[in-house]
Amino acid sequence: MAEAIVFWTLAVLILGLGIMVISARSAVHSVLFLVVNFLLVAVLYVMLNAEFVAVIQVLVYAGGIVVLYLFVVMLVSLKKAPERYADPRRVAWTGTLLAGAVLLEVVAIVVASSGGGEPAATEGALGAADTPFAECGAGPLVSCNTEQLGWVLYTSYLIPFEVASMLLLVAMIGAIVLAKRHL
Amino acid sequence: MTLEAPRTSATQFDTDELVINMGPQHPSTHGVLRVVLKLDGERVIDADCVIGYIHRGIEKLSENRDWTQIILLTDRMDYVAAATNNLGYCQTVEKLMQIEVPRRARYIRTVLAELQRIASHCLWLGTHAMDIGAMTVLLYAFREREFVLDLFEEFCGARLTYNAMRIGGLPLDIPPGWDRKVLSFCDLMEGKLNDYETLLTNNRIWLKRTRGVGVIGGDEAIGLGLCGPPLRGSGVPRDVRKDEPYAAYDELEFNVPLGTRGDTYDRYLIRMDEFRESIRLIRQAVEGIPEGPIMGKVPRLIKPPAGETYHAIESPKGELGYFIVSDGKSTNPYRFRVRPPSFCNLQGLKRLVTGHLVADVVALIGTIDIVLGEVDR
Amino acid sequence: MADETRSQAGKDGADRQPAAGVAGSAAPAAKREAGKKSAAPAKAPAAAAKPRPKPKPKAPPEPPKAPEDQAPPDGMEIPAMVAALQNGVSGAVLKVSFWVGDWTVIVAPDRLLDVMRFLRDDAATAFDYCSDVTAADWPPREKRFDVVYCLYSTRLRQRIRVKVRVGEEDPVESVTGLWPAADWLEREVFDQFGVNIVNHPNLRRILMPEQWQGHPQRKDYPLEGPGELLMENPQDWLRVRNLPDEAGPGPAADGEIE
Amino acid sequence: MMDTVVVPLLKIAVLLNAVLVAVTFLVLMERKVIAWAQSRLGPMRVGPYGILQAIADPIKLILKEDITPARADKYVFTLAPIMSLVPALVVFSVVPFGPDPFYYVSDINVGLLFVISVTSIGVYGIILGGWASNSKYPLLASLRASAQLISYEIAVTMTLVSVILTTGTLSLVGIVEAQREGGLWFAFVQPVALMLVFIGGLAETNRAPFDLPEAETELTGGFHTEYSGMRFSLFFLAEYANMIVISAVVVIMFFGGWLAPFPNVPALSFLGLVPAWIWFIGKIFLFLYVFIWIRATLPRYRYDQLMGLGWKVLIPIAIGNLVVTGILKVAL
Amino acid sequence: MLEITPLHYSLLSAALFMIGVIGVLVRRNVIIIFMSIELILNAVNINLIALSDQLQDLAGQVFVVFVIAVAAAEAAVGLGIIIAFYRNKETVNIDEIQIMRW
Repeated sequence: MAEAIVFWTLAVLILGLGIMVISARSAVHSVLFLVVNFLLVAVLYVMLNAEFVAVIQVLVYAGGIVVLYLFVVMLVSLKKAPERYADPRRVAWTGTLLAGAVLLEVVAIVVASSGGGEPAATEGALGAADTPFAECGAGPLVSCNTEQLGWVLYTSYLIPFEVASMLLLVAMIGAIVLAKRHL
Repeated sequence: MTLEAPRTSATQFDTDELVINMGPQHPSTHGVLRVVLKLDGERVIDADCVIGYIHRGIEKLSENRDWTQIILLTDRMDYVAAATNNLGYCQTVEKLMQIEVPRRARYIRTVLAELQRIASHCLWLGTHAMDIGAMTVLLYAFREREFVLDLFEEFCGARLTYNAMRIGGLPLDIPPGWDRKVLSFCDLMEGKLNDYETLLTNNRIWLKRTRGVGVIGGDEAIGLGLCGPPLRGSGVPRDVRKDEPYAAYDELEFNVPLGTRGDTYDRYLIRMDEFRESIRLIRQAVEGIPEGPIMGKVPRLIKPPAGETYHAIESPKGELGYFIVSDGKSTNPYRFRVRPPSFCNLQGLKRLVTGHLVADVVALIGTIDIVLGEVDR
Repeated sequence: MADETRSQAGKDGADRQPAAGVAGSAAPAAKREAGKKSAAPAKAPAAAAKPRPKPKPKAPPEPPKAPEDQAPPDGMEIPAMVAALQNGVSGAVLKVSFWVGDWTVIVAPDRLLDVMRFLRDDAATAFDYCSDVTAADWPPREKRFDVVYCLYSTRLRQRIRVKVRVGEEDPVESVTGLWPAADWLEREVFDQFGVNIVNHPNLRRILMPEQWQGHPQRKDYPLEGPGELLMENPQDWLRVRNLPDEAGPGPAADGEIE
Repeated sequence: MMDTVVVPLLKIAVLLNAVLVAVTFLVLMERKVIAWAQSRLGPMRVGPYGILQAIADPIKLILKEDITPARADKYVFTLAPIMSLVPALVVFSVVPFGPDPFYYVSDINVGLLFVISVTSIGVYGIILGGWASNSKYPLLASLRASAQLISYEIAVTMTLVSVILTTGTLSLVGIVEAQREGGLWFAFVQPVALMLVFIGGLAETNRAPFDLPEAETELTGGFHTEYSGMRFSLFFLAEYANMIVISAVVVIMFFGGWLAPFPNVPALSFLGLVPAWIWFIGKIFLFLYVFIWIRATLPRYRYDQLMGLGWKVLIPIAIGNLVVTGILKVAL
Repeated sequence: MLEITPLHYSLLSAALFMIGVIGVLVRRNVIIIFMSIELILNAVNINLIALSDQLQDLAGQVFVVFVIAVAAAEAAVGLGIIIAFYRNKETVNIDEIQIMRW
């Protein structure tokens, strides 16, 4: 019951804010809606027992990436007002129709694939059981999501993890090179 | 010397860079100075000073006042160093009239001028440190400045605009016991100077903010017409007290502190040394005040013969010059011109700030030590 | 944008002037407006009502004469710097003067730059420091302005004054190229006197607002008056104030106001 | 129902009030301490020794006219102070004032990450406040502020990771418990980390000598130049609440939170007679005093020097500290 | 309606995805388009987390961590490109960013 209330409230807010993000006239307002959207998504993660990801969502997305967006929006509109869009309706229909088609497709896939399936009760291939933190799930309040995630991240997904770090390094260098005025 | 004035049209800024107005209402422009800064990011590309906000026409006014009344107009120029303004003016008229000032008056004038230098430097130190963010120094420096003002109050009854001198001497003799108070103030001030230096001189942040900021070489400083501590900070041994001695300076011993690098830190160190030299001068002068009259032989009606002269003294800000023309007939000067040191030093601001960051602009406005009352007159 | 704020500053400057001038509080702003439109006869009652401190026609007051620029007393040795100048730039020095210890050379305006360059560069003069540039106004004289340059040598510790006599329209070469210090000082001379300084890199008003009319330090400029009138047209203000004379602007207008 | 809703709500209410009152008195404390440092008396008129100034100030701010500049973005202009204050207050929900669950609102297993992430949201208030004012100085200040906060956040977070390495938990309660079990405050185990976190904390709260976003002598007040009245006071509250947060984090991470000094030295056990929460608050105020003391003493860094310090000094040291901690952890 | 199943999360995710797609297709401000892409990534993340919860498999959360890392990289480089472009062309309109050199 409580979960339903929270979910529906969040769902409505997330979707509403999403619409505001793409429809706001001022880019700064868009960014603001995006931040709130991300924070609410983080709440959704907490509901789904993913505390660590929720905190990372806030820390990296809301506290880092979106600040970057805001920074750029302000830099860009520093000298000139954000440009107006010549005629948004010109392709709006096409875009919306396309997006609707995508939605239909996704919904169809989702409904079709989850139609018969009960929630899989089987342990995942990399479930909590084979970690040394098996005792973690004991307390209701203190879950050991973070430890488990860390364990999985540094064992099974070590190579992707390293690749991701390389990606970040390359992106950092690339961003510096791009943004630097004189090389 | 191949100094050419930089040719830029300061009013026509490109739209590409950010142009900001610093002042006339800004906490660190020391009054109603307006600096139009052209910024590239945070770096200053060009600066243009707009002055005149408190132009009161003191020169014009003085040409319509009689010779004695002008003394109190000079108070209003550099209002944090009124006594040196008085001194410069009175000496110029004395030079024009060839009046011999009694030795006692000259000694007392020296004491007053040096006390004034301490008061003015206190104000400079406080505001300069405040601009860079060290706000405690401001309160400390103002506390000591109050002592100087107390001394002036006891001498002439006023604390800011003293009207402390007369053509030919002094209006009044020093009150009894005043000299001892001055000496004890000197002792106190020496200790307080160490306090200031503890807070600033070796402070890493202070060094970072002042070293290498606003560097200007000796030749360039001369060409730009800088005077006073900004000129000496660049290593130019120019001090009117030494070069063209007036009052009792030729009978007293003192050093002229010189900088080597010509940056903000050197100018700071020089002024700190000048505090000490002033204390030394005051000690000598107070000890040596001779007995005698305090007024020279001045005619009842002051009317200098027709002629003109330029006379400069070393005010706390730099070379304060008076160019006075008398037509020999009227009881007011025909032409009264002040060469204000702040005005000439402020001219160098553009050269100093170009290439530095916005944060350095306030440090540099502080380091040249301007008083807008004198710039605008 | 700079200009806009500048004009704002100008208005402030006008407000600062004591508005209660001669006509007193009785003269409303509307009348001043009328006076500004140079409707001179219409202004007669207002001006007549004003008690005049002194009757004017006390014979034209004798215009002040510039001091004679006393020559050095006989037998006085001409210092090396002046001698060098006389030899170095022959014919440019019109007169050498000595008064209360100061040496002054009066120079032909068209040779000013040569003289200044010599004074700066020659070893015997070496005037590397430009202390001051100023002027004095002697209205009835044909060449009404004395432009005065106070030079100092930081190496030889000597001073000299250079003076040129110019009329209102005569060009005076800027010495900013020799001493950057002269930049603002010359601007002030231009602002306050209206001396026609040429080849200055940035000749604008400096102390007065940009749109100010007239040059306050001239002797025929009124000492006081309503700021807004003074700013726009001081001559009109003079005319209003001296209605009975209607002699037009002139040096007579000054002097007795105090 | 009682335990899950009412009690936490009561705790939150008490905590919020306590923090806000503490902030007003912190302002008074700052004025007094700085006044003493500058040989002045500070506020003396309202109440005995000016103590009631803490109440007079908020009243004044609330009663003042709340001006919105004509060309400002009104919604964002109003939102910005709120976005600045709320994160600062939310952080207190995980701060443990004592060992029992009675002393904290919640103890979540990612407590430290929560603190870091929520404080990182606070930067929005500053950026948006500067942007919405539609004025040059606040805009410059807010650009400075965002760059400064993000840069120092990196250093602080990296440093905190090395502390987490020693504790093995992200829970704030767990971190304090680890210090009790170890018998040694982490200030002695991780002195470098303490310095880094404290310096970074100064920078993140925009306190002197890193108060560039609001450097009044350069930027005429910084991002809140155009603010007045209640909205200004929200920024004000946020700044001081953030000071308390940083002090609390430093105390929890390095000074044993609510623990009495040297908890395992029997000779000092009498110190345990003092209630735990008093130790905690006392330590917080000690650090607040240091914050104020530094403000009264030091000049201000320049912007490029500040960024240089953050990127070229603090972050390398933080990484080095992390590496050394990791090596020691594995080796021992 | 009252029982929240993973299907609900998936539908929410799909709707958010669609909003993001609309943003990408309709808006012309490059920065807004980037933000729409972030919305799309978030939609995917919601799905991943929901399924991770349903399947009791941490792989979903691991993927979200990677997605966030990639999003950070994308934002850094993408915004760097925008800044570089804006500096040269003074525009952030996608319609004007069609030439390959400037």
